[in-house]
Amino acid sequence: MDFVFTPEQERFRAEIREFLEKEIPPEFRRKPENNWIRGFCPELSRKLGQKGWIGLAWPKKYGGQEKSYMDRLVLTEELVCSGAPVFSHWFGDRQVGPAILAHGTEEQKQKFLTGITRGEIQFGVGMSEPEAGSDLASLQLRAIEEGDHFTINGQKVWTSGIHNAHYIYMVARTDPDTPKHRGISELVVDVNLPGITIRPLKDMTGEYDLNEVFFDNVKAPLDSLIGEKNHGWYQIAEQLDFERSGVERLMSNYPLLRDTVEYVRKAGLNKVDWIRRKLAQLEAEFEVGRLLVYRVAWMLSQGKVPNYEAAMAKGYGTAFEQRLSNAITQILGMYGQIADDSEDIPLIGRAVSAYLYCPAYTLQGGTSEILKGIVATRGLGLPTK
Amino acid sequence: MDFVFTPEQERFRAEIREFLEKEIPPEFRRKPENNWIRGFCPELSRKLGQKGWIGLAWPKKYGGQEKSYMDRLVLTEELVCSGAPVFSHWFGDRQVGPAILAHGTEEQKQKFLTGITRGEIQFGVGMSEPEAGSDLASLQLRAIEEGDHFTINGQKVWTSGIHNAHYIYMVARTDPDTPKHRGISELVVDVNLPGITIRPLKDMTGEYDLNEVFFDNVKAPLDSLIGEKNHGWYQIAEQLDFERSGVERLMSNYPLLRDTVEYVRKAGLNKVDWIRRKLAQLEAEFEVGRLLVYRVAWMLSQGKVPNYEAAMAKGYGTAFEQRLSNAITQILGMYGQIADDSEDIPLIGRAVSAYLYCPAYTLQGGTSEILKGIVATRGLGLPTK
Amino acid sequence: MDFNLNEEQEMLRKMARDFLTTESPKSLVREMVEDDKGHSEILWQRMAELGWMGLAFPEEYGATGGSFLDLAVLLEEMGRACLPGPFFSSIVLGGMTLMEAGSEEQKQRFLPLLAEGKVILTLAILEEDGQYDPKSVKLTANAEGSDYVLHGTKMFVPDAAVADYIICVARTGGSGSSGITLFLVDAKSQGLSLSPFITLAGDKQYRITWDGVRVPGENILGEKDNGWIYIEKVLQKAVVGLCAMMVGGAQQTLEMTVDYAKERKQFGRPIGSFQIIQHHCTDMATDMDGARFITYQAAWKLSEGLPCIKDISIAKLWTGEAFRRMTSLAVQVHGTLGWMDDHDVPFYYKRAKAWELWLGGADFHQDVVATEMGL
Amino acid sequence: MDFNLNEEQEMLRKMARDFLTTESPKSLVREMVEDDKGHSEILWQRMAELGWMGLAFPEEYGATGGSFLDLAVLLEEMGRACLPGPFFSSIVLGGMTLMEAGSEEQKQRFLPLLAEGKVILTLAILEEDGQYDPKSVKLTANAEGSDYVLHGTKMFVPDAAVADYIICVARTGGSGSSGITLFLVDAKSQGLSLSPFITLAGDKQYRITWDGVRVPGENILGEKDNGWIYIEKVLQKAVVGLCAMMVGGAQQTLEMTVDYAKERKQFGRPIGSFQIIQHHCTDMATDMDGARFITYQAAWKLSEGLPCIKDISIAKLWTGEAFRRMTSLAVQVHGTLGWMDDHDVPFYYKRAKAWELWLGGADFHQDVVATEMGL
Repeated sequence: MDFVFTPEQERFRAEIREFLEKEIPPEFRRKPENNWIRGFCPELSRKLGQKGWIGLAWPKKYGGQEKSYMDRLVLTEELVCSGAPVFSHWFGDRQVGPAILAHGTEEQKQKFLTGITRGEIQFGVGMSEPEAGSDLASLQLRAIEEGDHFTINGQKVWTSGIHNAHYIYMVARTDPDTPKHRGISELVVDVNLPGITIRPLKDMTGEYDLNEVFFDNVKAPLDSLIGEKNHGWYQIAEQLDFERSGVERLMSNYPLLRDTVEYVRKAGLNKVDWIRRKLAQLEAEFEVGRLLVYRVAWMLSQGKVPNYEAAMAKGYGTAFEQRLSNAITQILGMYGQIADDSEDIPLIGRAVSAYLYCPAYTLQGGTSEILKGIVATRGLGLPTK
Repeated sequence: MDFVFTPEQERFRAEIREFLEKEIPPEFRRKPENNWIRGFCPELSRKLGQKGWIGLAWPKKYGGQEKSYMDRLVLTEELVCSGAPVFSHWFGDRQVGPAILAHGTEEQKQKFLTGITRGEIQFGVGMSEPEAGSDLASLQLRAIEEGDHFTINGQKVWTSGIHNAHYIYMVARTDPDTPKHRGISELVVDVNLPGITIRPLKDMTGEYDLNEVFFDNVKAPLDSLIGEKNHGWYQIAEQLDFERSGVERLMSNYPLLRDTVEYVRKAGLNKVDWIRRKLAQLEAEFEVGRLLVYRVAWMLSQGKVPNYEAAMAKGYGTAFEQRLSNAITQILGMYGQIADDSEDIPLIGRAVSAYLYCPAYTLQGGTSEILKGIVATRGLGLPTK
Repeated sequence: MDFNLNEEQEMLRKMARDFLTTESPKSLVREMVEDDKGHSEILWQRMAELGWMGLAFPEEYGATGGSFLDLAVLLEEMGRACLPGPFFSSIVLGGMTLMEAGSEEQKQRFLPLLAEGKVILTLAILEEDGQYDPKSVKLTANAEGSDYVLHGTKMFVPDAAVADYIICVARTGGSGSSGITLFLVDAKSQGLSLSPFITLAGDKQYRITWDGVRVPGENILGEKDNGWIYIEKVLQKAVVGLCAMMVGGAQQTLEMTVDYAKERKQFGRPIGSFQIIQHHCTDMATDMDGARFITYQAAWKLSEGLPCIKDISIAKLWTGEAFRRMTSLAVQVHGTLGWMDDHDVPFYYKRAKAWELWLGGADFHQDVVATEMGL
Repeated sequence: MDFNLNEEQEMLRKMARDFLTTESPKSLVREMVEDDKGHSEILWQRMAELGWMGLAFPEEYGATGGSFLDLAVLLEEMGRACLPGPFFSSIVLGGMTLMEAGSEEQKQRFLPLLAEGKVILTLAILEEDGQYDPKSVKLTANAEGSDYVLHGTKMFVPDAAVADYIICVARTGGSGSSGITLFLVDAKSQGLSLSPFITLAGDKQYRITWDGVRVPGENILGEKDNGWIYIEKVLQKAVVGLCAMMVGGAQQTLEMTVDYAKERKQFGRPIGSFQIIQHHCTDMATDMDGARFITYQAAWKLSEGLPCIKDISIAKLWTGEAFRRMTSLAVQVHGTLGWMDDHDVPFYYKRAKAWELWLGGADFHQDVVATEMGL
């Protein structure tokens, strides 16, 4: 048993901090929350790529460092907590890369993994469709093999990260005639192909993170396929675990918690009993969540595949983030409903942003309802009927 | 709109209080919580019967007063909150009487309702069976019509109030060959008939409220049947609403809350911020629950049949009672785990008793899970599949 | 005991719902969020014509003479519609203060204009610390001849940019609740400057700097130095009025969510047939009924002049939390669709949080309840 | 980072689980609840033979020299088994105090006996107000010659009726944390009288009246007037030890409940296939994993001598609430069956509540965490 990082890992952490201290552009420092998914800064991604800090655990021949997933945890923790704008490589590093590493051809690995580790390729992720949300397997978008290409028709929705992306990593129905789970494939498609239309969607924070993507007779080469055709449903489970297991599911608002504690202390509110207790309780809940997240990274570092553990960590972490932003608006009182980015406003409106963003956490990457079912059936062995 | 009782109702309340002040035997005053279901005192029931305070809303010809259900609410509120030991007539007054009033023959009404209003007949209630809990309709106990009697074989469990009872009000399968909801009947059976064996069951409070009841070729006369044969499933829904809708679902521990506030004040704990807030929050939750309960009584008084409203009130009230007893043990700290009935112990161990009793609330009379489904489907019209 | 509104109130509710459905659709709400002042004069005048502004003021001031409960019914529908504009500021905060504190002459002069919608009021209570505490009133009003000169800053003043008059809670001496005086100030007075906040829910609130604003002594409302007692009474009504708005918003949130759960299919069946979605909806419905009754109880007691300080704080405590919980579940049941700006759910999600914090959050009202319990 | 126990610890766990399954079945637990003293000497001696009493004391005292983490593994299994008797009182509360405060001579004399199970200790800290606060220590110890005479009352002293010695936290002067001295008192001393409490969980706690109990000065443990610093350290270990017991109890609660949900059928299918039962079980499993890791982290840090005051309070805060929540859900999933006295669930339901309150409830530990956060 051991609950601290190794001295090497602590040195690595210090190195990352020092780097980020210098390299995060000032405009991203003011509001560090959610910058892993909102902060678009390809320059920083390229610099991180030069440091070897993308695809850290991947084989060296694709630009990785063959470091452990615990080292990667240290890295992602620092990136998320510092508010580094790393969105342009996040999906590639977190889930698309691992998916290609697991199921891609050597050629795909050379092309994509190398591009990801250099910080040069950005991916959008196309899962949901209007009629296929929690019930992803009912997806209808078709990619039909015709000669030397797939012809893609249909629509994705809530597509994240697509508007600056080079490729969309997606699931599509490649065999419409077999039962729903069995005709699905993973594809990586160039977003600049003719016939792809992207329509940004404004969410309640006022930002445009998500999109609709329409495919109208898009012709994508056959090597867009990742892994085995019609086997995508079984391939993506692992990719989803990667999507769910990261520190960002718990720590997107960690800077806000840290700075609220600081604000409370400076404003002399630290002796207000209910504020003390609320913050202490949040701290306790955060620490528990941290261990649930660390457990997943530790399993990966041991070569084990997280299963229900990733679902549990995401379910817990995202619920915590909602309690956190709710509690902080309450601590701020009337200032908790003021969004001005002004030094006159405690925490410059960050609590409002957090409160508006947080409903998305328990929806994206698997709703909490779906995740609890995964823990119950995969983790605890409860029957499905 | 009107949220106070009428002057007549307030006079009625005062009259009840004065009566109870005199008539509740001292041994029941010390620990008033749950006396509606634990306090067995046929003398008090008879005295209440003499006052006309059992079957208050029933027709005068059966000993009732034809008062409104709001008057009955005033009465039950005072009985529950004063800790009156009224168990020996509670089931008769609350649910068995209304069931007989709705579906019984004139003869049955004369016999049972008159006996109930006099405080002379006590009922046990036999619903659950070992394999039929939430899924009550799968009950297996059989009452087969044979000539001039039903022959009853089978077992009930968690049977409440049977050990001092004269009759058991129960549901039985009278037609084993039709689908499960359609072969069920309501019966009222003399518990002294040969072949009935009662085995008391000790619960985690150390008391013996519940029982197993075994029926071995019990021959009950045909007039044991209430209402239409094989129609029991449809008859009991209303009876269950009566079972669920009472103030006792919210106020069983009201005396404990009231006395905790008093204790906190006397002990000088009223300036401890978290204790103040916890009690204020409980008070707020109590007041909300009170209105959910009052709404049901008000509907009854308007001749409306509560439906999801009773399920909602019970679900809310019983969850509140659990939060209440939990919170009070926390306020008492180390004394919250001491059960001594001693004046040296704050609240003489009542918080421990409440904490041990409270898990039963969200199980008996319909689990919270079942009740939430009733609100969703009957109340909100959500589909069952 | 009677849980029903009376027939006139039911008619008022129906009329208000019909009117607001057509006249204050979500497209207008959205437009008013984007708008600088958040106020539609056309809508305002139409509401005035319906007699809504004067609904709860006495007939002798050219108004309708309805009860506070009638007003609460109307506010509930306004909350359901997310009505933009200064109704709450002008009629509840401003008008009720005028009613409580104004002299007969002041009432004669202003209430008819208010009831016709020709004058808009607002009320400036809070300062930097954002607390509803008389000790927090630091803005000074110093006598100069028969005038008073006001110096200081007021925060979170709603709809001040469209108000003709601002009732300013100022310190004329002492400390705590004594030494506070209310001034009816012409919003165009020299030395008075507004700076808008960006708010969570898109309503309009302002920081107002008072830099030597001169106010005639005759513009004092109520007894000098004794102004806080009026504010206490106005806050009671305002809190209940806000609860009524929350009840309306909550009802709409519940209905939208249940409707969606019936329609939306996943895994080949309506999501409302899944047990956990049913439980989410039941939890929402329970919060809803609790919020409605606890709010009605407070509104009715206020209307009847019965003591109800504890009831009011319980109403705010419960309704604020309940509405917020409901809107969180509403997004969850709607999925990402409910998180999108062009959906109606966010209107309620945002208002629920703002209104939970307005006029005292849970911490404030828990403390009132505890005190009323004798703790 | 490593979430696993080492091989020896896994062996210890397995051995402990096997032993306790057969030697401390629920029938014995039940018997000990009914028993006056709640102590089985046979079981005690068998555990001593296994070396459990001396597991975490240094080898030079005839013990095994294991780590605190090893002890936590054992305590976890004891919690799972609801082990009756004075192990926690004697070894954790008493033994750890002796280790922290005792002189070399005292340790030489008592630790071997403790490790052999031949002497049973307990620790008397709390008084009337039930608070773990040095200010609450009012029992006086006045010097008379080389002796001290103790007057006062100690509350909630665990297993005092089977203890050979009681370590008494007494006031020898001053106030607050200075002026507190620890005395190792022969439980048969004159003037010392016990009166048992009836406890929620059926464990044995006593009110002890000290009516002029004479204790030789040589029986002082540690520095005179400076005793609270030892108690602080012992409480840290005791809190983590108690958390480990809760983790064991919680694990058994989860397993029982999941097993039952798989077996029990209603509506023609296992209840564990219903979505809400699945969610109940998932909530329990999440509480479980959280409790386990947060407790292990604190135990490991304590074992390694790393600073961990905040970690310890977080562990107690979380684990106390988590175990209690889990036992409530366990009853709910089991239905009325789980409320019955002859079922195993009530053992855990009762212990969860008691242990949540022991050694500081949420209020106490929230305050520690806040202070450690710099609040």
